[in-house]
Order: sequence, then C-alpha cells, then structure tokens
Amino acid sequence: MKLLKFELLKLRKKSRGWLGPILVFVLIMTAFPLTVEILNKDIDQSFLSVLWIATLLVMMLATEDIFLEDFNDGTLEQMAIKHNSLSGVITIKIFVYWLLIGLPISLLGALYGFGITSSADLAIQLIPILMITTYIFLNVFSFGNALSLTKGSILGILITMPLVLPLLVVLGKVVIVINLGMNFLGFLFLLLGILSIIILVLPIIISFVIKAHLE
Amino acid sequence: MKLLKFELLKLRKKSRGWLGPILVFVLIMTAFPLTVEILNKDIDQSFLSVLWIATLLVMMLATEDIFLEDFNDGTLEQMAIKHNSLSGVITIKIFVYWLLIGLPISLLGALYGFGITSSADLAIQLIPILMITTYIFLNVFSFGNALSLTKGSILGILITMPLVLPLLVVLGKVVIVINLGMNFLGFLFLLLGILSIIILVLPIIISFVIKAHLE
Amino acid sequence: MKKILVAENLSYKINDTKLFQNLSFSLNEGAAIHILGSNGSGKTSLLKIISGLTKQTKGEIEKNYNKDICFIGHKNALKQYLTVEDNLSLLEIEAHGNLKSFLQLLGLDKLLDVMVANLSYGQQKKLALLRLFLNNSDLLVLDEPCVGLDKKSQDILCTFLSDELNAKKALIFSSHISLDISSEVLQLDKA
Amino acid sequence: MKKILVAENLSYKINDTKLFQNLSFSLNEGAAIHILGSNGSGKTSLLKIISGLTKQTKGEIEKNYNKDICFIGHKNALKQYLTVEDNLSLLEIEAHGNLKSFLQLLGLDKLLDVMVANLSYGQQKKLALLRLFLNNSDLLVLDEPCVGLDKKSQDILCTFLSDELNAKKALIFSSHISLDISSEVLQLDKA
Amino acid sequence: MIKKFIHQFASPKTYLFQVDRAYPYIFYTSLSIYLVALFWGLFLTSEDFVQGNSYRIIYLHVPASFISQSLYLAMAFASAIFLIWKVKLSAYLVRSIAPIGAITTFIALVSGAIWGIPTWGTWWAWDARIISTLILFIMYLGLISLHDSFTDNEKADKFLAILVIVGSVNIPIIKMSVEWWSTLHQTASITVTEKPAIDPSMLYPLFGSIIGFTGIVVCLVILSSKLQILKREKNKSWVKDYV
Ligand code: HEM
Ligand SMILES: Nc1ncnc2c1ncn2[C@@H]1O[C@H](COP(=O)(O)OP(=O)(O)OP(=O)(O)O)[C@@H](O)[C@H]1O
Ligand SMILES: Nc1ncnc2c1ncn2[C@@H]1O[C@H](COP(=O)(O)OP(=O)(O)OP(=O)(O)O)[C@@H](O)[C@H]1O
Ligand SMILES: [Mg+2]
Ligand SMILES: [Mg+2]
Repeated sequence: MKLLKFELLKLRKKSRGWLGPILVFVLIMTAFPLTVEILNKDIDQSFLSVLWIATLLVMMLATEDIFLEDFNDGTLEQMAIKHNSLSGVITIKIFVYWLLIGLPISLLGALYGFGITSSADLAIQLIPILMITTYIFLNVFSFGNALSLTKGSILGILITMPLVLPLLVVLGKVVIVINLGMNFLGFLFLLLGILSIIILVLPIIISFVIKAHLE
Repeated sequence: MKLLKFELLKLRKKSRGWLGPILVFVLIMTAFPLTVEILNKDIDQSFLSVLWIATLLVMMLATEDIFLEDFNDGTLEQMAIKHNSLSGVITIKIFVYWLLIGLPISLLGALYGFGITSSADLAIQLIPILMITTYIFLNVFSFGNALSLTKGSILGILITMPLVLPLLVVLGKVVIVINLGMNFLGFLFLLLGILSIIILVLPIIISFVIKAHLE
Repeated sequence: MKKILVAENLSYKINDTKLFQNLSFSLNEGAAIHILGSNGSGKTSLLKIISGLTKQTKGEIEKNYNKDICFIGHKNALKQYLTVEDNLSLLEIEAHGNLKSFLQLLGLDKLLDVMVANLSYGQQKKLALLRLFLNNSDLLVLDEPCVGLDKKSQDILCTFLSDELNAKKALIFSSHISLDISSEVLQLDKA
Repeated sequence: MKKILVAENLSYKINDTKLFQNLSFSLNEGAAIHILGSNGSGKTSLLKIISGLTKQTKGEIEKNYNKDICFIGHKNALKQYLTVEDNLSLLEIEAHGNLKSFLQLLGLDKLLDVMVANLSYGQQKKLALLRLFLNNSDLLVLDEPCVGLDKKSQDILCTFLSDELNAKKALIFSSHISLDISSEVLQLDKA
Repeated sequence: MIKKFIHQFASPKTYLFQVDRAYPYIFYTSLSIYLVALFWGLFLTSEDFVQGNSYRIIYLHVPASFISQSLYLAMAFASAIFLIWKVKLSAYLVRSIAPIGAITTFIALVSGAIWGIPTWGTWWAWDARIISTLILFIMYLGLISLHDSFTDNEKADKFLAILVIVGSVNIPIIKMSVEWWSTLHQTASITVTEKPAIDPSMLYPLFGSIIGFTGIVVCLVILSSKLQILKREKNKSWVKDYV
C-alpha cells in the first residue's frame, strides 16, 4: 500500500511522465482527421487503424524511462535492498502507469471513437479492449526497457517489436469482430487470457533482469 | 566544421538517438497495414494520413533529448563557454539531426509510398515535401524541448502543438494537390518559405532559452 | 560480542579483471571498518556485495542482523525534478520525529520547497544523508559519504556515526578523506 | 604582472536569497585563488559567473586573457553510454601529444574500451580532469576538482596545477579539501 | 545427479572434441542427400499443373522456412537448460545459433518473395505468415544485438536466454497464423496426422531436401559454436593446446 502511494506520487508529480503521453495521444487523434482530405466514411475505416498504432506508440513513449530514471539516480538500488520482492514493486509500478496513462487513454480512445465514427456501440466495446491492450503493452514495453536499461531505447524497440506485432495483428481483427457482430466476448476473453499470463509472469522476469543490471 | 564533426560523432554513436526514431517510423509504417482489414485501395487513402502523423511523432521522439542529455551531463555548459555563438551550435545540432533522421525518413517515407500505393509520381513528390517537413518539425520540437528543459514538464508539447497543427492541416492538402495535379511547385515554395523563416529565427530564440537555463 | 558480518575468502572479478581476492574480515556490533584503496580498486563493488546488490565470484558472507541495511552509495536516490519536501516523502522519512532537528542542523530547513536540481552539490548530498541520519538499521554501509560536504557537515556526520557505534550499530564505509571515527582499516589494493 | 581577472563589488542573489555581496578580488597570472565557504554559500555560482555562464546581479568583472577558459564543474560532461575512447574524441583531445602519458599516469590507459558507465566514480572524475590536463587556456576555473579522487591522483593534480601556475596561468578553484597549492583564500560566508 | 551428469557431459571441451569427430560425417551425408533431392526435384519431376516450373524453388523455400523455426526452438531449449542448470555450453550454443537462424530466415523471406512474383503477382503481401517470418527475422536480429551490446559476457548470456524464452511465445503464433487467418499463403501440406495433399513425386524430394538442408545447417551451427567456444574460453589452457 505504501509502495503504491510512493509510485503514484512519483509519477503524478512528474507531469511529463503521464500528461505527456496523454497529450501525444490527443495530438495524434486530433491531427489524424486533419490530415485526411477524404469523405467521412473513409475516416471511419482508418480510425481503428490509427487508434491501435497511436496506443502502441504512446505506451512505448510512456514506458521509455519507467526504470531508467530510477536506475540512474539510484532509487532502484535502494528498492532492491529494501524490498524483498522486487517483482512486487514492478507490478505496482506498471499498475500505476496504467492507472495514470493507460486508463485515461482507454477512455479518450473510446471518446474519439464515438466522435469520429458516431457509433456508441463501437465506443463502448472499445473501452474494455483498450484497457486490456494498454496494460499488455505497458508490461511488454517495460520488459523491453528493462532488458535494454543502460543500452538505450533502440535496442528496447528492436526487442519488443516482435513481441508486440502479433498483438497488433490480433487487434486488426477487431474491426471484423465488431462490424460483423462476431463473438465479441470470446475475443475479449482471449485478450484477458493473454493479459493475465503476462501480469503474472513478466514482473518476475523483469525483476530478475533488473537485479542483473544492478550488479 | 569541427562542430559539425563533433555533433555528427555524438549522434552517430548514440544509435538510439537516430536509429531508434527511424526504427519507430519503420515500425509504424509496417504495422499500419497490419491493422487495416480492408481492401487495398482503402490503404492508399489512409496511407498519407498515417505518414504525416508518423513523421510528426518520430520527429517529436527524435528531439526528445536533443538538449536534455547535454544539459544534464554538463556538455552544454562546456559548449556555452567555448563557443561564442550558441545559436550556431544549435543550428548545426538540428542540421545533424535532420541529416541522420529527417533525411532517411524522407526517403523511407517515399519508399513506403511507392510500396503501398504503387505510384511513382507520388513517391517522387513526397521526397521534397518530407525533407522540408521533417526539418520544420525538428526545429519546432527543439524549441519546445529547450523551453521545458529542466521542468520535466509537458510545457514543450503544449507550446509546440499549436505551432505544429497548422502545418499538419497544410500537409493534409497534399493529397488534393498531388491527386488533382494542382500547382505542386507553388505548394513546395510555401513550405520552403516557412522553413527558411524558421531556420533563421528559431535557433537564436532557442539559444536564449538555453542560456537562461544554464544560469 | 555479536558478529554482524563475517566475510570469508571473498573474491570478485569482472570479466577477466580481478578486483580483490580472498578477502576475509568480520564486523562486530559497535565496530567500524574503513575500506581504503585507490580509484577502481573495488571499494564500491565490495560494499555492493555486502548489501546484496552484487554477487561475489567466490567466498561466503554471513549476515547476522535484524533490520534492513542502510546503504548510501555514489548515487543520491533523489528526484531532481521534485522539491526537497516531496523527496522527503519519497524517502518515507517525512514523518520521522527527528527530521526537523536534522534539517535544521544541516541547514536544509529553509529549502523545503526548492527543487532538488536547484540545490548546491553539497546540499544534495546532505539531503541524501538524511536517510542515514533517520535510519533504523543495524548495519550502515556508506560509500564515500562525505564527498562534497563542507567541514561542518563532515563533523556532524562523524559525531553521528560515533553515536551510532555507541548504540551497538555496525558500520562499514569507504572514503578517500580520513574521518574522525575509530575504525579498523581494510586496505584493498595491497600491491 | 598581468591581471587576468579583476572583480569589483560582485553581488549575486537568487530570488530573494543573497548569496554574496560586494565581493572584490583580482587574479594575477601565475596566481591562484581558493574559494572557501560552506555548502550552498555560492562557490559554484561565483565560478559560473566568472566563466560567463551566469550573470552577476551587480558589479563588474574585467577579463583579460587570450584563449578559452577551462571550466570544470560538478558535472563531468562525459557520455555514460560511450567508451572512454569515444569520450576522448568527443572532448577533442584524442590527438593530443600528452594524452598517452596522462592516461598512464592516471591509470586509465587500460580502460580505453570500457563504457564510462562501468568506470568507478573516481575513474570518471579523472577522465573528466583530462580536459584540464590537456588544456591550452590561460584561466583555469575548477569547481571541487578532487572530489572522489584517491590520494595519489590528488597529488598528481596538485603537482600539475603548480606547474601550470609556474607557466603563468591563472587558477581559481573551490574545494572543501585543502590542496597543496600556494593560493590566496577567498572566504565566501564570513558570517 | 542429473546436474552433475549434464555438467560433465556438456563441458565445452568434450563437446568440441566430439563434434570435431562427427562433423565430416554429418556434412558429407547431408550434402549428398540435399544434392540428390535437388537433382530429383529439379530434373526428374514434371512441371506443376498450375505453377509451371516456378514451384521448384520449393526445395529451397520450404526447408529454409522449416529450419528457421526449428532453430528458434532449439535456442529456446538450450536457453532453458542454461537458466536451470547454468550449463555454459548451452549459452554458447544459443549465441551461435542466432546468426545462423537469421540467415535461414532471410533465405526463407527472399526465396518466398521471389516465388511470389510469378505465383501471386507480387513480391510482398501483408499476409500473416509472411509477417510472422519477418517478425522472426527481426527477433533474431534483436537477440544478436542484445548480446553484443553487453561487454559483460555473463550478463549478456543471462539476458539473451531470458529474451529467447519470452520470445518463444511467437513460435506457435507463427505456426498457427495460416490456420487462424485466411491468407494468400499455403497451409501446411505435410502434416503428421493426415495424408499429404501433395503429389508423391514432389513429396519425396521435398522430404529429402528438408533433411539434407537441416544437416547442412547443423554443420553451420557446429562451426559457429566452435568459434564461439574458442572466443569465450580463449584463456583456458586446453584451448591454447587445441589451437
Ligand atoms: C516473402 C514471402 C514468403 C514467406 C515469408 C514465406 C514463409 C513461409 C513459412 C514460414 C513457411 C512454413 C514452413 C513450415 O511450416 O515448416 C512456408 C511454407 C511454404 N510456403 Fe512460403 N513464404 C513466402 C512466400 C511463398 C510463396 C510466394 C509461395 C508459393 C506460392 C509459398 C509456398 C509455400 C509452401 C508450398 C510452403 C510449404 C507448406 C507446407 O508444406 O508446410 N510461400 N513459407
Ligand atoms: N564491464 C566492465 N568492464 C571492465 N571493467 C569494469 C567493468 N565494470 C566495472 N569495471 C571495473 O571495475 C572497477 C570497479 O571498481 P569500483 O567501482 O568498485 O571502484 P572503487 O574502489 O569504488 O573506486 P572509486 O574510489 O573510484 O569509487 C573499475 O576498475 C572498473 O573499471
Ligand atoms: N531557484 C532557487 N531557489 C532558491 N534557492 C536557490 C535556487 N537556485 C539556487 N538556489 C540556492 O543557491 C545556492 C547555490 O549555491 P552554490 O551551488 O553556488 O553553492 P556552493 O557554494 O557551490 O555549494 P557546494 O559546496 O554545496 O557545492 C544554494 O544555497 C541553493 O539553495
Ligand atoms: Mg566507488
Ligand atoms: Mg558547488
């Protein structure tokens, strides 16, 4: 509980850390219709596509120094000494990122969905999908960043790209799932399944990686 | 000349600085068709839209620590002491960023343009447009970053957004210009005009901002 | 006398560079060890091994204390973009009873709402040392604690450490400046 | 005797905190000034004013030298993610005739392809000091140059600085550790 | 027990000597199998009804695609052994397989692209399997650059093994991609459970080419692991004797 407060304070105070990614998201989603000089029905179709990419990118941006800052200033050292379960710290850290960045973006995404496609159905279905997706992305990118901690984010990107692209392909199917009224719940459960495995496994792996970096 | 060599070396060696943004660009442009579950001709239409946004984002990413790193480790201090004209240093810095990031992305963007729309005309016209656009973006974002240097804040993004959105609107017109064969050269000159003003004015303003930060 | 720390035949190498070999020492409660050695001789590495951050290549360490270690390294664990006050609450010492008196003693009491990035070098170091001053650990592990401190602060630090030793705590530290604390010397590069 | 630097009635305040007031001093070639003062008394600020990074609130500084200043501050101006070798070429001293001998003297010659982040604290500081050792400036401005250095390196630094003074250079530095250099003392916080 | 056995058996030294003995046999057998299969496939079978002669690139494309995934599985296996039992040899193996994997994946991509021109009319399509092969290629590159970015070899081995294992979730996705999504690309025509949907006159040479190609790639892995061992253990006395 104390840990949660601690991480929340840290991220909340660093407005660039959370408001920055959200603003970038807003920027993309606002800029997107501006750049499309075509009829409205075309916007609908590319909307989801832009939405997924924007989500992916913003999560990538958001996690960019999820560990780096703490590593550089020595906070991570202190945490590793104090807390027996570093993976717990990491789980909480990622959760806080989701709370302050993933969640707002899920809601905003749905809002934009409603604004652009004027379909309330779509908007409502987008919320859970986005909530899960952002969480997955945050975990995966955190993993990439942990691996490439001192090596720069390009390595992180190279490493996480293969892990993230399949998910993007899955998301590409959402259009079909939603438009054709196919089994939406089944799809949601698939995502949830992926998420729950990731939530359980990745923090442990990440803590392992970080401990190795601290040596 | 020495300065140019110096900045080139620095950015070149920091592969995450330049290869990172390029990879992100490739990621976006590659991932984009993945998320589109539609027929080929629809891809064409949203292609340009995604291209502009990707360019915008990647330039934003690229400039993220154009000054921050040098500021934090004290390099900027040393530069301010050694070089009489800080604005010259900044001009060169931005030029190097353009050379290593903006230029490759312009070429890649055109390549993707050809790959996705199979229109050689479009691809060739995209090159100068992208070259100018990336340069403008780099300047504007550098300015934003200089402003929010030590604040860890989103000030930079907030300030640059209004500067950048109008440009996006202009770019949105490119579709029309190119498709309807309207005055392409005139359009290009407009962009060039914007660029030349920015190149002259912004580095001076930026150097003022940075000197204030160093105090 | 309780032995807080017993190290036997510690060796450490990175890649193929051997930093130290077959180091044996023990630390009683109320005692202090001063690690000496030239730059790059492995002082920081040894302290990190003791606090469990790094794993020795060979040898054993026996640890025998109840509460956390208090480790202060070269890095300050401060957030530059936060004010002193916010940093105190991040360090979870904002509610400590002695906080006020130590802030006053170190001359930080008037800087509570200054951003850490605006503090002077020594002030930052002193802020980081607050974690030491307000600790409740049995073992204090300090890596060059008085870098950048002025004479007065160094004295405060030494007095505090001596008091802690009297209170049966154990201390192991590295420093290129000699501190006024009764301690054994552990020389790392005998060559 | 040429006066390299003449300061008259310098005052500096940040927000409403007055750091120093009406400071006057002058620095001849071949002479050294040692700035003393407690943490936060304004040593770094003064040195930054001298090197032109900051502007004094009041007063005048007359500068009278040909070449660049050599300023070494708390920050190392090193790129952590580059190797020692790459950093040397960034500092534009990779081709200096004396580089090799200084690397050897400081014990850095075998670390050329180690990433700076992997160097020990003192080794990083020594690497940053290479800029001083290979400088060709008339005025040396050093802010706590011997933080983190071992005894041997401190001696090397002192010997070097004394030689530079003999070679008609001027030196102004701050340090909490007393250095073995003949210098005037400028006390900042007389209170 | 197991641990001791593994450590004894899997010392880089024994491995090197064993492999040195086996190498020529593997190499010449697999090379001859591949050549025979190739000869059979290229000259002794008739033209495909639909695809004409272009289908003959199958003898490069399918083995390469197959082996590129198998190599990843091998890496995952070796990584697990390394992480569980700390067997150094398997860490060396992981690192030496990675570049070979990258090469075979590249061959699969290029041969597929060449094949695509006559059959699909395009050299590239945003097709699930093609993309997943591309992903596999990127993954190999990522693994190599991760390992090379560390100067500290032990750390590098650890991180590499972790990434290999985490990345192995992609393998089933690649395998399944064709079944999950209807795409341009062929589904598996050879499965264990069903009768092959391919003419025997093409099947046998295809089999042969897969086996032969695999053998050749194994030889490449052996060479690369030899280099890796010699590089990493260069200070050991037996290596000096060996060289
Ligand atoms: C860049 C383009 C291509 C890529 C990346 C690619 C990739 C792959 C992969 C990964 C496999 C799976 C091998 C296995 O499951 O063991 C495969 C098999 C196969 N591919 Fe391709 N392929 C490409 C283009 C083509 C084209 C153009 C054709 C022919 C029209 C083709 C025909 C086949 C066939 C017949 C198989 C064997 C299927 C089986 O028996 O399992 N591929 N390819
Ligand atoms: N990856 C690496 N490759 C080569 N050498 C390394 C690597 N990582 C660390 N080292 C070496 O290990 C030593 C680390 O020593 P350590 O930081 O413990 O020194 P120290 O005694 O604390 O020195 P100081 O007094 O300067 O703080 C240094 O000599 C450094 O060069
Ligand atoms: N924005 C600010 N608001 C309030 N005080 C500030 C601000 N910026 C700097 N200061 C104060 O100015 C002083 C800076 O002093 P300076 O860095 O010159 O000290 P110093 O003598 O170098 O100390 P040290 O020995 O610790 O290096 C500090 O007391 C700091 O608190
Ligand atoms: Mg140290
Ligand atoms: Mg100072």
